[in-house]
Amino acid sequence: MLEMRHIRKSFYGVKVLDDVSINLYPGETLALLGENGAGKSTLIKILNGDYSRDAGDVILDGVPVHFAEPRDAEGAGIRMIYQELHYAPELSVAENLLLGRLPHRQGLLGWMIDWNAAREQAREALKLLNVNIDPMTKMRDLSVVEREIIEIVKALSRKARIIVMDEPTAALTPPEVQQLFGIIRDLCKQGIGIIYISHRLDEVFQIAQRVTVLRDGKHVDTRPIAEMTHKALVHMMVGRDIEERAEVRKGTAAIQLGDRLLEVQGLAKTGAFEDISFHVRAGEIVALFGLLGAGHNILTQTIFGIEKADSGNVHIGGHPVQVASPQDAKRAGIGFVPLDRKVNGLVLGMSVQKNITLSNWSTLAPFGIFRPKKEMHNTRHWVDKLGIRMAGGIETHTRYLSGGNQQKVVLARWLEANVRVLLLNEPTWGVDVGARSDIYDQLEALAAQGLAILIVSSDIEEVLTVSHRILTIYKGHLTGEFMQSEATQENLLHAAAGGTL
Amino acid sequence: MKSARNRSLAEIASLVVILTLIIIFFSQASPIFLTQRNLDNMLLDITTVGILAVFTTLLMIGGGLDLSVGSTVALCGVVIGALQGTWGILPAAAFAVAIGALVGLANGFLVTYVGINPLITTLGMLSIARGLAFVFSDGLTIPVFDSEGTQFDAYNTFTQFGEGQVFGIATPVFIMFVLFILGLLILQFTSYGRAMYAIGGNAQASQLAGLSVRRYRMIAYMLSGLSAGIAAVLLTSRLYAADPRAAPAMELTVITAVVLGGISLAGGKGTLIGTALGVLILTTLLNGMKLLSTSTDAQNIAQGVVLLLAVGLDQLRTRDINWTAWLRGSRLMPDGTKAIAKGD
Amino acid sequence: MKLLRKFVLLTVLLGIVAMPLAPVTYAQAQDCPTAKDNYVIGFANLTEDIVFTQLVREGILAAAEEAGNVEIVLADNQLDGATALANADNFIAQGVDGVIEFQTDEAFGNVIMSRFRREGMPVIAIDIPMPGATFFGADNYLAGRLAGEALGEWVNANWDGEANAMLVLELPQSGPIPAARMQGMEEGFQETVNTPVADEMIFRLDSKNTQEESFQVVSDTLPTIPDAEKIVAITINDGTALGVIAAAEAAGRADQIMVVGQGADPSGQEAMVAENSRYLGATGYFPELYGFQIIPAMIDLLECNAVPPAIYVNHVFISQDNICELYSEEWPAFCTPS
Amino acid sequence: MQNTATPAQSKGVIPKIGRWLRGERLTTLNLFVSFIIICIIFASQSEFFLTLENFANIGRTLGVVSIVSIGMTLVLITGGVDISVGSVAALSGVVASILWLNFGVPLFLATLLGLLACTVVGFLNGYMIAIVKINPLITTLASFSIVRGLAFVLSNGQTNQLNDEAFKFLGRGEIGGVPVSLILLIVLYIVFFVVMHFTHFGRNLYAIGGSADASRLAGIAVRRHLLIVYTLSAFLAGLGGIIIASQLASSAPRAATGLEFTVIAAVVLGGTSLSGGKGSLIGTLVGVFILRVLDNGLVQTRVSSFYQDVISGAVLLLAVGFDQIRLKLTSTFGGK
Repeated sequence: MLEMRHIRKSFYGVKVLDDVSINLYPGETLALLGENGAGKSTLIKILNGDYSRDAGDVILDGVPVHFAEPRDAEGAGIRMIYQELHYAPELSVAENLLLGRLPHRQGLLGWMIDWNAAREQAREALKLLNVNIDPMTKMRDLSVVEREIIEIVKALSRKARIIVMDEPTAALTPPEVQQLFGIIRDLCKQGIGIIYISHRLDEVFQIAQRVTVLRDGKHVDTRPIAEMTHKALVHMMVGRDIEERAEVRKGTAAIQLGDRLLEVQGLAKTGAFEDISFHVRAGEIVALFGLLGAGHNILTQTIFGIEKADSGNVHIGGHPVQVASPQDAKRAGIGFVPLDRKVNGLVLGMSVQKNITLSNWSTLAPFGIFRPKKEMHNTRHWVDKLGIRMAGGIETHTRYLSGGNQQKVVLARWLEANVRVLLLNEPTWGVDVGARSDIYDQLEALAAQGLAILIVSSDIEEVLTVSHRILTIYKGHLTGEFMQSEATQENLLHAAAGGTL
Repeated sequence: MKSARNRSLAEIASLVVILTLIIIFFSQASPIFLTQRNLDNMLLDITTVGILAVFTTLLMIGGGLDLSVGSTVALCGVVIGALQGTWGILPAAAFAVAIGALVGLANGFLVTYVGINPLITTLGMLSIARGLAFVFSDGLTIPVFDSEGTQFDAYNTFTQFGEGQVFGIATPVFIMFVLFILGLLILQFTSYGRAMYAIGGNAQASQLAGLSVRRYRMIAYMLSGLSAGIAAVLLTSRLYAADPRAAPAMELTVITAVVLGGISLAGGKGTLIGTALGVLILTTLLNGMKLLSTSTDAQNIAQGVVLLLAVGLDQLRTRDINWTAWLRGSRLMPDGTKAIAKGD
Repeated sequence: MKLLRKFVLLTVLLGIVAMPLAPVTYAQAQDCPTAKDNYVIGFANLTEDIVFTQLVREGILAAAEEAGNVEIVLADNQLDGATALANADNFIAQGVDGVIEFQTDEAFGNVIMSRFRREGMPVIAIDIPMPGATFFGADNYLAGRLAGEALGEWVNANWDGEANAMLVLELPQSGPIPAARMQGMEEGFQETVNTPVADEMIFRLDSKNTQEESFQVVSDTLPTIPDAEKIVAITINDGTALGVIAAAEAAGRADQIMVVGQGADPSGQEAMVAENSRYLGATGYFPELYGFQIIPAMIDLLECNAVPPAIYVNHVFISQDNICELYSEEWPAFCTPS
Repeated sequence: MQNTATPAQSKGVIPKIGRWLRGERLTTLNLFVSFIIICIIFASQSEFFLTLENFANIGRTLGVVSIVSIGMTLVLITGGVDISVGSVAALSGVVASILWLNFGVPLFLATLLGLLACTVVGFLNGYMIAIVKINPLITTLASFSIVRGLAFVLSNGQTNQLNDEAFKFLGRGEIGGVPVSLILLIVLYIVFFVVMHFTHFGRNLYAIGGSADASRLAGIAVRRHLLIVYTLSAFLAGLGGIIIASQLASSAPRAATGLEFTVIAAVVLGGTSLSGGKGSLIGTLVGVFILRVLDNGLVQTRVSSFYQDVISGAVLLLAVGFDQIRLKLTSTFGGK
């Protein structure tokens, strides 16, 4: 049905795609895999006309086509679900869903928009995924996750021949993922072809029939998924073997736990969470697991001083602290790795070095004047220690780093700032397999050095892999506490769904 | 990948080329253009714009904008004129600088703490400051001189700001250079300068990295106002008079020069070297046109055209355009560029 | 032909008032250090934004061309002291022989003149006196008075010597020249009219030098004087006057207003000669003729001939009564008896 | 999906207050209240403020700013800005008068050509912004000085009379006692209100301002929309210029100086955000009313024009500042 042949593309003289070919059959789900920077996103952007190609052909139903703009691809029945969110915040959910194709009225007023029909169509579309959101709500008033869901609904609600999904499950919880997979299977039965991009290999095995792997802009191979194993797939993507973490983990010796570095007592915020009490010891990695909107994200934001709590208090190292702003938090020794590193974590137009030292000016710039040698020395230290890889040295702008390396830069910043407590929100979203493993290693090493680490995650595999202790949260209440040894997918999900599953 | 630095070098190089072309053109067109005297005049002539541009650069790198600088210069000048009799000229001048800083602080407070858009805030302040300048002066130009003959030394000192020389350089020019170098040092070597780049680049991330974004921004606005105060002292001392009409539409000249020098309105990028080149391009252009007796209208037109050309060419240069395809008439145009509506 | 007519006008209208002065005898031309065959003279105009100063510039250029040996270097002071100073420095850098300076405020005179004095350059100052410069131009106060008095007389003759309200369309942002003209107009009117307008019925409005602003503020003021049926307006220039009349017409009260102004530009003249005109007239400055006085005076200064320290322009109040004597060619329809 | 409660469904009094405080209706309501307060203050200071004659006067003098504000509202909604409107307004009158007086083009046609000239300027603005992708502030700042310069060059700095009864009718005439310019502005507001709320073009503008990327990916021709918006803005500015010329029966290159600032102030006062994606024409109209009434009242209460600048600036900052503080408070009262 669709063929992309010998596609080449370079930006500013850098080859991003070098002779890549894929094909897709009707009713098939093709997984497109590769580490970040392998060229997946560029390839699909060429497919939908967002980027132009330097060479190669796109052939749809045997006819060479040329999409100059996303609109042209739309016309040919190609739908995209993007990794980054694209929406107009001041418009309603309905309008965002029907963007560019709001229904017309009948007859003489044909040039006008039929708002009633629009609301109905939006409601229909939302029903596809059983989403309980009022279509007239403004996009601005939804949570990040809800917006992600709207993005998926948007693509699914239109008649399509090919749907490209770029990490559609990044924000979804397992039940939602299953629901999405059900829809994908339905779509395939209707003869629609799906290109599925994900970092979560287990999903790929569940849903895809064939898999195409890219590495460094080159086509590695395309195989039926049945012929593949988890390990072989990772090998194809990374070009080397990576050990299974969980196995490694089970083998490590018991960890040394220190004092309670972070202690939260009776923290409450109206509409977000109630009566939260827990603690994290030095050397301990605690995961806070919950379904979307359970209140765990806003909880860490509150501890870090971005949001204000209504009551309760926070102790750091045994002393009560008043944290009214991130500055206070930094002073108290709390570091925070935010959900969206591009928006909240990094200054993309600044170098790796400057990003790493951003939170530690008090030592690096006494009296406001930088000590360049010390700054460079410290930067090098963290770059080496965390294995931050970039072309062009520490002066490279963080914009050009892969997701995993970007995340490491944010991590390095807080280590440079010498914090004792580290809060991480979804630390491996959009981070590829290799870098993910690196980050887990680092977190473990840091904990071993005596840091208290709190991870907020909706990724159950991650939670099971990396943490020593797991707390579950449901609708703003803590519902369970598990040591790693006693935690299973089932009991975690049960607790995170309010214990009624 | 490594092109970020190269690109800013290329930007500066292209500014140097434009400046050189302008200089070559006018030196051919007017024999006076390259004379020592004219160059001295030109330097003296750009002091107000130059001083304001230094701190506007800092502010705009931090993602701010100040349209009220011209009005603030007028207000501060009038304060000197109005208070010279009762306070003595030097305290009045010092107070005027403080008033400038206060206006800047008010801007900063409204932008950072109240959260009004900078364009609107400083637009409102433009109107308020200019209005106050007229109110305090009654609309009259106030001569600055020792009317009672009792403060000879003080007035002598005051006039040195505008007319004196330091190391053989006219004082205003010297002060401009000092402030420029100060600005360079701040941007290059201090945490304050680093904060401006970080905040302009991504205010949210800077806030979450534990920077007190509001305080840094507020200081930037205050410095902008302060520089208007300094410019007002120099101007008043040079003219022996305080005029509520002073520095007309100066904000537009300053912003034009700064943007010409590669500062983005979105913040986070640009250098003072670029700004210096922008100021020089603008003033040599206007000075040259003046020497050729060109009408003010033509000067205005030229100013607009140069701005569009410089920014437009820069935009075209940094885009990766498939020129061959473009020449073939294909609709393939840019790529790699996002955010269509909001410029850079 | 036109030039000739201008010369006739010149002799009629411009009286040279030589101030009594200790007789100064200069050496002959060959001893005069500034005398040359050809001169370069700098002219810094007040602003290029208004018709009045544009006409001054045109006149000076025309006069220079006529003199034959004078080249003019132009600059625009843009109503700004700092710009005037920069222009002065520029003239010196350009090595001009003499300067005609039309700048915005006496307060800047000292510092600007100090530059020229250092270079020993002769300077003629237009409208704003500067220390050590030959003064040329309007007696702005008197010019204002002419219009004010004419309006007063008209009110005496047509409205029984009484007006209910006076609109004063001033230009407070633009410094002392307009201020002197306004003061002259106001005092001229109040001292001529039989019953002066009471203070609280004098409305001072800021015309901001644009027609639409004057339209706007007069539109806003008229509702506050609903009972006034005899309204006089004194305005800073023709454009402002036209704005006042437009506002009165738009409010349907054109017949209740009478306006005088300053300038008598072509646009103002056109309004004067209109049928049922509410524009009584304006003081003419004949700015287009300034040059024909200034350039010869400048040449005299450069050749070390005696020049009086002040040359005043005689003003004429131009109205329907005398416009045909001065500008019959421009308004043939009005001036040719049918 | 067992989805979380959306704000629209959350219960309790405090969130309700929060929602209400956050609502857009309140912005317009606030404006209305401030408008009424300003009116009351002036009415108590000047007995002539609430007269029929003054209402007629306000109706007559509202036209220019309100019409140009329509275009500016559209531009701001797309996330741009247009500084050149004042210069463009001057250009239309100048071009029309020159064509009529110097080239003998019939005045009606000359007016249309004047509007055409403005439209071309707007198209060029749009081209620079949408295609070359220069920042809108920079682009229109440049055309602000270029176009003003052109107006002076073309007119040679002269004010030209446009004495033609039919032409004057537009700015001064009345139909059934209602000023023509008022009728024109009401019609334009109704048309553009419908455009902004019931047509795809209008909704697309909100979408583009909200997220240009989302719009582009949804197949909206973003560049074409921007091109049209800037062209429209210049066209409406030109129309404003024609109304000025018609009211004054003359054209001047200096006309509409500073109009851009008044217009932006009015639009922002009306609740349109400078960051795009948000705003309404009703708000704009109220904003225009507030500024006009403020000017009118200050003149009538005979406040010195020096203070008028100070007061207008302060009112702008107060109104916008109050709105910001209100939005901030909402986060304390159970906002998101």
